[in-house]
Amino acid sequence: MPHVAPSSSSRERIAAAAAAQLADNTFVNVGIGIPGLVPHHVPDERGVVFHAEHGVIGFGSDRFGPADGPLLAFFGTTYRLRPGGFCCDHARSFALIRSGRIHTTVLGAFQVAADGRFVSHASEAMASGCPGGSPELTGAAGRVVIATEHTDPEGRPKLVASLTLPLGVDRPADVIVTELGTFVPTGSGFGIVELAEGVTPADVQAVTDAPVEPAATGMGRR
Amino acid sequence: MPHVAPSSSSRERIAAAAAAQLADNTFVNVGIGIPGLVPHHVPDERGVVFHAEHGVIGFGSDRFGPADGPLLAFFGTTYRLRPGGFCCDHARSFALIRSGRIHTTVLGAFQVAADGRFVSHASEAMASGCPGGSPELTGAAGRVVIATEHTDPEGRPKLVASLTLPLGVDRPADVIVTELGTFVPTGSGFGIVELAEGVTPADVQAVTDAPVEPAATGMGRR
Amino acid sequence: MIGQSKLVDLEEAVDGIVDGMTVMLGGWGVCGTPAGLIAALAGRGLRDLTVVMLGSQGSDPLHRAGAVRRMITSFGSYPGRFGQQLALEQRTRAGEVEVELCSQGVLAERIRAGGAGIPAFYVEERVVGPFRSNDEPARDFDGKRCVLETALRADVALLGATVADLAGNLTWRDGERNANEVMAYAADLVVVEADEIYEVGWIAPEHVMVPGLVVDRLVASVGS
Amino acid sequence: MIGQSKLVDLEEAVDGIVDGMTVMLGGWGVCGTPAGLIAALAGRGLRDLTVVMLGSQGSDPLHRAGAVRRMITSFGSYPGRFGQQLALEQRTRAGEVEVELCSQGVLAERIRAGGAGIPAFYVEERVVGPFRSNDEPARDFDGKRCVLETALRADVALLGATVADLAGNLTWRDGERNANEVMAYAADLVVVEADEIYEVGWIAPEHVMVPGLVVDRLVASVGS
Repeated sequence: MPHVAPSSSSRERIAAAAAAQLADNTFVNVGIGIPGLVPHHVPDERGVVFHAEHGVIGFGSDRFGPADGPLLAFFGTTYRLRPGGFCCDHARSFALIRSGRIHTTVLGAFQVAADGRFVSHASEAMASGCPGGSPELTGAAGRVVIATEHTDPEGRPKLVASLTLPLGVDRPADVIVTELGTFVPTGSGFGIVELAEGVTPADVQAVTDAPVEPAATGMGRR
Repeated sequence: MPHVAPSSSSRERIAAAAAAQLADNTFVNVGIGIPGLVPHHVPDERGVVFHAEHGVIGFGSDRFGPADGPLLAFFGTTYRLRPGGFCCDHARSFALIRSGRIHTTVLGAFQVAADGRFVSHASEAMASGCPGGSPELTGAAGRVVIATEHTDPEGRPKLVASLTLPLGVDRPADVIVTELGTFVPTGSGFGIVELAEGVTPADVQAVTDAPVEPAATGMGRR
Repeated sequence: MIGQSKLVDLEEAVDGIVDGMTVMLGGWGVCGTPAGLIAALAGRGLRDLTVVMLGSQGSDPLHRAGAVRRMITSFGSYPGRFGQQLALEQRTRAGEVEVELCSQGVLAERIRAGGAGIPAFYVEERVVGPFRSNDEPARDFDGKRCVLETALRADVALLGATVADLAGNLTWRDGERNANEVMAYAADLVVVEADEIYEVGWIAPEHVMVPGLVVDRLVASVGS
Repeated sequence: MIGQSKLVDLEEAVDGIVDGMTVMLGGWGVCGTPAGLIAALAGRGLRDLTVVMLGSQGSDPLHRAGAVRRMITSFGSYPGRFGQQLALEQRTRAGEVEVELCSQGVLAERIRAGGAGIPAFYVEERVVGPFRSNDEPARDFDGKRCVLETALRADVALLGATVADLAGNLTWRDGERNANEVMAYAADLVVVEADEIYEVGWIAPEHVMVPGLVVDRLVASVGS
């Protein structure tokens, strides 16, 4: 399969697949980029409470539920605060994170290694870095879901045998969702949990810099 | 002068004299007991913002200003929150204290020594102590005003050469207000700033366990 | 709507609290104290609790019941005219309760730290006074002599709220917030007694002071 | 009524801020950023400022003006599609600005500590990552490896508020509070740009999120 240039609809498909990785009635942080699109794919009745790091908790998509709550600008998309939502300051927002209240965090990544370690919001190309809140979000979250395009804007694999970018996060990702499928880091490579429609294991292997393996629990199809 | 048993009106007179020790347009904490009566003697136009340690800031007496604000129970008296007041939690309330925002704190005391050290809300008679918030209030306040009866319920002097009760506060009091007058600790004794109506220096000396001296700046009369 | 109803009855509210647990109690004086929950807990015949409360008057039903082994507070007694003889003081004198004293705001800050992923913090020695939680030596920061104080967490927090919604979003009036806010984040099980309880959405998101996501159980105040 | 009017014009608002000062800037993205104050400060020809801001986009007018020597932030750059090339990045690459990176919540907590009389605190090493403010060795608390982070204070804080009263009582909507609240307590001079300004008493005491007693100057947002 040729390199698929990231498009709005592939980003939405990645977000939808990441949404499927969330447990109902849990407290979930979504980072900037594709993760920020995830709430558009989670109906209110699933009871997922979304947390934005600047202290806005309990928002949802206009695609579901009421369209008359306060509007929340959120890195290129907008959400509505739901009845029962909560606003707080940055210190309290991250106090919730550090004290382990966040069940799952969904993050973008520049690179993910076969051992699950990843580089998020920081790039070797930059003289100055960009940790954002990733150390706290990943360090304290119960579960880390990476939602990213399978390759970088130059077409280079983001899923690699070991990290080549600096500033890796020690907390390994639990699952990686891309436009090609859903994968788990196995230590030696990436196990296929599920493949997107029309994608073969060979397609994935062609744009992955580590062995692509059937997952221990068997493979699914989106 | 014989020992004057503390009465409601002597407590009010002490509170009124303590009120005269506050600077206009400052942020003032008042503790329990006589200090809690001080706001009844400060008209709103003086711009004094009173702080209660459980996070109620900007209250005033029904004797002045509007009588229709929310009612605040305050150790045996009540106040009204004024328009422009502020409510917060205990952590923020003491963060304001520790970071030096309080200009003056008005406290009761069991004993005050000639060097200004004092024992507040704790007594050797008790197996368990009662620091309340005194260490923070006195440690971080710009100015400490002690408002107390001149003698304890058994008629023993509270103003003494050196402390005999345990758990003294190292931050010295700046001024001491009793039903007999207003005094400053001088190191060797207590300087008279002002005497209450009809009270002589000899009256004060009779119930004070340290030399009573004319203050350096001269003596006044309430 | 966010969250399902957390409303339970008083007995369910204190169910699962057992001997030896650490229990935080919100409130300060009569403000924001969960008197109904404390009475219900006192009726359960428990022993060896550690109780954390800024003041201590509100905890007296537990001391009368002999349920407490250890008390962490800024008011181990109410000397002079401002208080009454507490069962806590009698128990303390009898050697049945051990009291750890802590200046009021430092205690509130230790509880906040417990709910903020902060295991310990430094604070100026002059604002801690003789009431230390540990004997670690003092250390200077910016020329100020500081001491280390450690975070507090609890198995259970019993809290009072002025207003709650069914999902456990909380808000307070006047001085009723006091220690209730920080304790809500510092315990594994959070039980709230609210004066007024409304449908979810009744409290605007900006006016929610503690989110329902940290509240486990909710009861209506007796008489409310 | 509590407090006198603190309303000033934009030039008065930034008066007295001089070369070499440390300036905190509130806001996160477009939310609650005091853009008018930042533009006014950028126009004053200052040098060698230290700027503390959680994000950094909002500080770019100061970097374009060459006013900043040191930047403390969690966003030293905006990699990939989520940002644009910042003047900060150009200045950093040219060696004109030194950047101290800090994880976002740790940075907010360091600022809170600066306004709470907490000179330093411990936090788990795994949530700080490689972004340390000092090289003090790690230490265990309850079996968790922790590192010491130090408080931050500033000479000046420039803050955005959704609603203010004339005495400087502040409140925010939605995500506009962000770092504005903690910064209000952590600077010697606090200047606020508010979208809406009302008479004293307009905001109920329970809805005041920062009290006017820590606010020194107030301006109306341009266009509001």
